[in-house]
Amino acid sequence: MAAAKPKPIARLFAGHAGPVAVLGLALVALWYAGAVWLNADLQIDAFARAGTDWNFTDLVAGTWAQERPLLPAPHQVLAELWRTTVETGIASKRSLVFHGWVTLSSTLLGFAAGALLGILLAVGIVHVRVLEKSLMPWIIASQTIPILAVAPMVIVVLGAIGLKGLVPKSVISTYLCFFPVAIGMVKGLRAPDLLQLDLMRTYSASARQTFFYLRWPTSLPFLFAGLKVAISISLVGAIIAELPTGAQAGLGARLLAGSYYGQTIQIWSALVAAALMAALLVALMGAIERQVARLMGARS
Amino acid sequence: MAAKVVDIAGLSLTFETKDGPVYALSNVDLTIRRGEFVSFIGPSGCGKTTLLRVIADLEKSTGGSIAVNGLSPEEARLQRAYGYVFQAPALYPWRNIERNVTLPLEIMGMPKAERQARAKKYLELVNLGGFERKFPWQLSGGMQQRASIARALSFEPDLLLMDEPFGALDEIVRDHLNEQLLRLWDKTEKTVVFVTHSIPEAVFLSSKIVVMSPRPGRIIDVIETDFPRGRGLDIRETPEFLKIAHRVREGLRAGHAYED
Amino acid sequence: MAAKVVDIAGLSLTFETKDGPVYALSNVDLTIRRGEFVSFIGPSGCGKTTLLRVIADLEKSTGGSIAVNGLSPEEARLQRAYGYVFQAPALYPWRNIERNVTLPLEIMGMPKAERQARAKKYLELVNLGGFERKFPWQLSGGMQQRASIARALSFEPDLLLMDEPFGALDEIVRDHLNEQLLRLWDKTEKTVVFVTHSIPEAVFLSSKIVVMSPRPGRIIDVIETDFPRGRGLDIRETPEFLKIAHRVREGLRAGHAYED
Amino acid sequence: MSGLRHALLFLGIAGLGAIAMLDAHTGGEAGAGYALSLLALSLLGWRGLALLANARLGDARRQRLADLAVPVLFGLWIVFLWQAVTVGFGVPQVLLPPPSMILARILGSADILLADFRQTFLQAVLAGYVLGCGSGFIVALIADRVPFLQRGLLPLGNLASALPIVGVAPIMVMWFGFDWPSKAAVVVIMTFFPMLVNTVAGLAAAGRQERELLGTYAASWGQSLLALRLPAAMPFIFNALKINSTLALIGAIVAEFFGTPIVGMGFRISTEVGRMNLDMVWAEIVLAAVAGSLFYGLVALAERRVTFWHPSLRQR
Amino acid sequence: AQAADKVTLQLKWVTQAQFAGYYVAKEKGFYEEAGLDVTINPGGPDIAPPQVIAGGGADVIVDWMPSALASREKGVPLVNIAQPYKRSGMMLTCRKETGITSPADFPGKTLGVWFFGNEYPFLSWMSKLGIPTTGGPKGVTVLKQGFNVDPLLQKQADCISTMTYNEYWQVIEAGVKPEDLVVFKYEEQGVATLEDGLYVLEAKLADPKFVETMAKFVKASMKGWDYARAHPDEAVKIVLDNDATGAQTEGHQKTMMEEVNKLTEGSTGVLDPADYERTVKTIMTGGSDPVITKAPVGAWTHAVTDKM
Ligand SMILES: Nc1ncnc2c1ncn2[C@@H]1O[C@H](COP(=O)(O)OP(=O)(O)OP(=O)(O)O)[C@@H](O)[C@H]1O
Ligand SMILES: Nc1ncnc2c1ncn2[C@@H]1O[C@H](COP(=O)(O)OP(=O)(O)OP(=O)(O)O)[C@@H](O)[C@H]1O
Ligand SMILES: Cc1ncc(C[n+]2csc(CCO)c2C)c(N)n1
Ligand SMILES: [Mg+2]
Ligand SMILES: [Mg+2]
Repeated sequence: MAAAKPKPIARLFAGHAGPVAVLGLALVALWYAGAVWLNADLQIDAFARAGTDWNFTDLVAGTWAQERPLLPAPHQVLAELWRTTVETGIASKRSLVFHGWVTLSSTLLGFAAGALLGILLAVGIVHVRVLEKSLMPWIIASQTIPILAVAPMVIVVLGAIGLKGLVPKSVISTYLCFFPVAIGMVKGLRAPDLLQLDLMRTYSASARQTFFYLRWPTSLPFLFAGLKVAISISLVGAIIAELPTGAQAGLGARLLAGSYYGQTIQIWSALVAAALMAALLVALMGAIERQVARLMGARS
Repeated sequence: MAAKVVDIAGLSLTFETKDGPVYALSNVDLTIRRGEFVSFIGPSGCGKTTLLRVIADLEKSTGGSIAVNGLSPEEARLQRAYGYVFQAPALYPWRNIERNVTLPLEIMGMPKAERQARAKKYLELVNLGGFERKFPWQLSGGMQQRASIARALSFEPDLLLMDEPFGALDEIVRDHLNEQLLRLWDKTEKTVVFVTHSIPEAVFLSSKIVVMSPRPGRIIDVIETDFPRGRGLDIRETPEFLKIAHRVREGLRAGHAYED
Repeated sequence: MAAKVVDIAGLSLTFETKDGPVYALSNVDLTIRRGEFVSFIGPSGCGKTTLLRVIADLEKSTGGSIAVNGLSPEEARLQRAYGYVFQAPALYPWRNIERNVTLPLEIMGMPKAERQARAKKYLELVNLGGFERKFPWQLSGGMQQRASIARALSFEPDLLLMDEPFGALDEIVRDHLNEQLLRLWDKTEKTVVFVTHSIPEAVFLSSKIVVMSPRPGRIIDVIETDFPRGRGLDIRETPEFLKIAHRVREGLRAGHAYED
Repeated sequence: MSGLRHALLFLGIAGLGAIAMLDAHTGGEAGAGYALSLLALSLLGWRGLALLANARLGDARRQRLADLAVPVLFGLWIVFLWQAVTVGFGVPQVLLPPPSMILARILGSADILLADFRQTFLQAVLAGYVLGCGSGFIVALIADRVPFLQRGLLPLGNLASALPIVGVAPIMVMWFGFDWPSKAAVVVIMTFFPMLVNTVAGLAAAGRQERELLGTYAASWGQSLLALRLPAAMPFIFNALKINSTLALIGAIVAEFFGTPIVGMGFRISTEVGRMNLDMVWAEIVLAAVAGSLFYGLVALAERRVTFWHPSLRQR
Repeated sequence: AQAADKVTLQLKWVTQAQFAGYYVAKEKGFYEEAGLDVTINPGGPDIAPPQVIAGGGADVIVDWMPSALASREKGVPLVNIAQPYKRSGMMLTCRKETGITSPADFPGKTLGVWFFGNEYPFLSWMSKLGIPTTGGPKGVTVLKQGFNVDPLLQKQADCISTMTYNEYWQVIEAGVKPEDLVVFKYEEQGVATLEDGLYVLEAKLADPKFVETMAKFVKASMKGWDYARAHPDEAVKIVLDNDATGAQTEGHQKTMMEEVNKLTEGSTGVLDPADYERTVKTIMTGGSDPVITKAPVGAWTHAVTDKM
């Protein structure tokens, strides 16, 4: 490709920073507009109740400054985030960092267990016929069980055998996130070329060797696609699991409490925090994926 | 007489496809003894690869019998009786060339230092010294093919099954490798089964040439040659050589459908 | 004089790899005129494929200049100036053979009936009539290669770039396809650029033979031949033919590293 | 075929044992002997299943039957264990009702189940699934088409990946009302990301030479998409479709916890848990599992048709 | 000293002033004084306390009586051992502009109701009024109300369920004036049912040791409630300290404390059998689909409160 030095601005846009910034700004603009749109009715009501005269500027300003807006404006969320992260000690129960960490720890534990379980199941399914035939349909069925319905029972049962705190929540995450990994890995472990499998046969390689030398490397693109989905689902699972454990701490508890008391700004700041966390986790998986690909001699 | 390495009788293989069966092999009889160098030659699609794959237990015959080293092909495969060179290079893209060549050695549990020595030896044999650290996509087509040959040679099997190993190589390299292969065969009493499209190559290398014909795939001629074991490339000008080459060509032509 | 189809001057291409640069092409000068049949021949890894890929705009040169039909390679490619046969078949596994062959025609927007007629014509030319409904993995290596040739011929480009198209074919089919290709070239005033490893094939087909040498890849000899356009396979016995073949062989040998 | 005979023998014994155990009502006071015999029967059954799964029957129709029998028998076995354990050890039915009770409830409340199914599955799940998968797919295509967006959109797409249901569902109820559209919106958010990620990975999966081939035809972006990159991406896309088929169901049901009209599978589940009608809860769960499995099966069937060429479907 | 007896209490909902008495008793050391080591588990939207106690996750739970009696009929033998809440705080809150002035105006309207076992009082009321809950012009359209008051603010419902001590004030805090609202208290409609009571499993009451422990527990808890009534500000602070989500606001909890204190006022913890009978009567008039089908036996006991 042409090696001419791009201009600084062009260079900015050739990387990730520029496009993300532009689209991010567009998103924020859209969000502000949405806030006006959604909050206008209530604002007009409020003006009417207060009996004040208002013009469009007042309306806009009003919709961006409500205490319980339908959709809080970005700066309100940002202020709340700032207040609950930077201005609050991280050990405090009012700190979003504290709650974020509670959620993150069960996300990561659940994800690690889920990824492992998913991989193990896929390995079993690919290698053992009876597992494939008997287990697969039930794994699928298991995923259609509405988690929030059984979660309380799971928590009660696990609590009765002495498991409390982090583990039950992670179990829920694990349950949700092993599935994309398993599905992707089953496909991936079966993705090697027939010729490449034949080569292994000619060496009379054991199933274990075929697995490590061939199936595993071939499955990596599928694995990483699965892991990216899994880690975000794991986060969702961790948040869901915070409800039946008494919603004591974590982003889920924040969301619930915010929702219960109609504090939309709090909901949105927890939402934004969760989304940022997810994006970071997914980006991290992406970075690991690229690194692995580089080590495996992928063509850039 | 030397032991039978491959013993095939009445072998047939039919592929079932959506639009009817394909008769890839039909009633094939063939015996290959220890120390022989056997070439399969025949028109494209006549079943050479299929026959080689049946010997290697990569394909199951649908009729007749086959024994490899007196065992079923599967047992022979499990004993790692042979090395196989595929028609396509089949290198693993995530391994560099050296590690592609040492793959079978790793699987067979050879220590690392020895593996690397082997890789070096055979990569040099196929003129790929210096390319150890490259990945397959950084190699030309012919270089990839040579890497896959080095991979099959590296674990020094007694029986070599090679499917058009030199198809993608130029004449000079090909001659060079022909000589190397012959020397190897000579020195080590290996048995080689070799698929080729080149009549001179078949005649030069083989102690037995099997001419095949398509639809259904079958053997139409088996030619035994008796050139001295230590032969050089120069025998290619002898009348004996040309006579055999002519017979092969006639067989091939007979196997072809077209009249022009 | 006929128009220049390919005009290359001082061309070089270096691949940057982790362990240092690979000089795949170095200071290559070459002119190919309309109606010429040019063969590239040279040792494995000398840059034949790379040169062909540069012409086809699949690789960007790192130095020198190149024009195709007076345009940049990219513009020429966008005008669908050429048909390309890869060294490997590159068939799409989800399309059957007929639909693989009609792929370029679909993309160029040819009506269906016409496409199928074309596919039929060229599949028959490469002796694959009757295999239209098969999928690539149901074909032998040589058959796949022929399907990919039919695919490149099907849209009848003025410039044909072919990378060892006949490598996986037996002598008889090869001779047959050589003749067909020559006839096509003859009738239609096509320009053909052709990579081969076979010296007789190069001499028989070409109006110009380009002999290359590796490390760095460069041109060491360009041989013009003047056999009559309507030549038959029998010219291969003429002294003229043997003389040129000899010159090519000498060039090749010079390009090789080994002394044995 | 002695494998098959042995399999049937093992399964037969296990089956008879199971029936005998169901007959022996222990009334919640079962002891170690009961547990041991359950274990022994399970091992027997597993062995029989393993033999059956590996049995190679010459006849294609009988083979298909055997293939089908394995998961069904396995399932029956689970149900048996469930029944034996809940009845035998007297598990309180508010924790886990026995299958017999659930079955009775399914038969007794078919009309309610049907209404809930319509509300949740036929409306929220299907609409949300189509829109969510569709939008994930389209965004992936847009990102692929416009490199600028690719670099900007994907990181922002990641943001949407874990918008937690718990937070989103109430907001969707706020925006789209109580009825199914708000549930569909939740499903859209949940299914969007798996499709985005997999489509992006899939579009990158086409081989280099295959791409170059289209380059030589100067194929447009759309043409190479249709001719090469989408077919090559299909195994990935189907992965997403499969994952989403179960995610969508979970999403719709969970979303109903946060405000609905008084119909729907999620509504029923949350309400009946509060009323201690666990048999009804499990009846809904069974309904969800059956519907979800069928949905998944349909997607898997389509996958077989579309990606018949993929090595994973040609192996063995 | 003897090791403290462990007691686990499962609340019906998240940590808030609704449960101030228990938190106060814990923080002020009333439980400790009584030789108890009490763990308080907050509830949440999908925690059913009867299920928790049946699964062995708690020794004693806070529940509403209709839900507890329904669970009893479903095989969880719950017994009321004490009743800290004397009065019901449930009401239906409507926007005035909908034109609703009395229950006679309900037909054709959309009403938000809490489910998850909290719907029984509402269903009894409607059946008493003879209004079907299946929608249509003659009936009311019922929505399963979420956790908050949005449906009313956004006019998705004409009326919603509120508690005197909580949701009603959320509506007010959202800027709606009291005069824009019409409220129907269940107490005033004659369909009041007993709310937050303490329940245990029947079988455990056979153990005198357990009864004794519970007696100590109820006594200490009632001391906590008395303290909360006497020092509402301090009680609110204790509740806020115990709220692990950090989401509660002081203002709202203060209001809640005041309102809750009105409901617990005058209760010694001893269940008034007359209140019990009234509750049973209310929920048994459930028309075609009554909450419980037969009058429960042994669903309450004074055994514990007698020992205090
Ligand atoms: N998996 C398959 N399914 C169906 N038919 C097949 C399959 N593999 C090979 N065939 C058919 O079997 C015949 C023999 O194929 P084979 O690969 O053995 O030919 P070959 O002699 O090696 O040809 P070539 O020289 O072109 O490699 C061909 O007609 C081919 O189409
Ligand atoms: N992508 C790449 N990266 C690095 N090196 C490359 C790459 N492609 C080719 N090369 C190197 O460039 C040189 C020329 O390769 P090329 O494929 O053009 O050879 P060739 O003449 O076609 O050989 P063959 O006859 O074996 O096909 C080789 O040394 C090869 O290793
Ligand atoms: C899912 C669910 N929804 C509503 C309630 C109703 N509820 C019962 S007690 C209480 C606290 C009073 O403010 C509330 C809101 C519930 N328990 N669970
Ligand atoms: Mg072949
Ligand atoms: Mg090449």
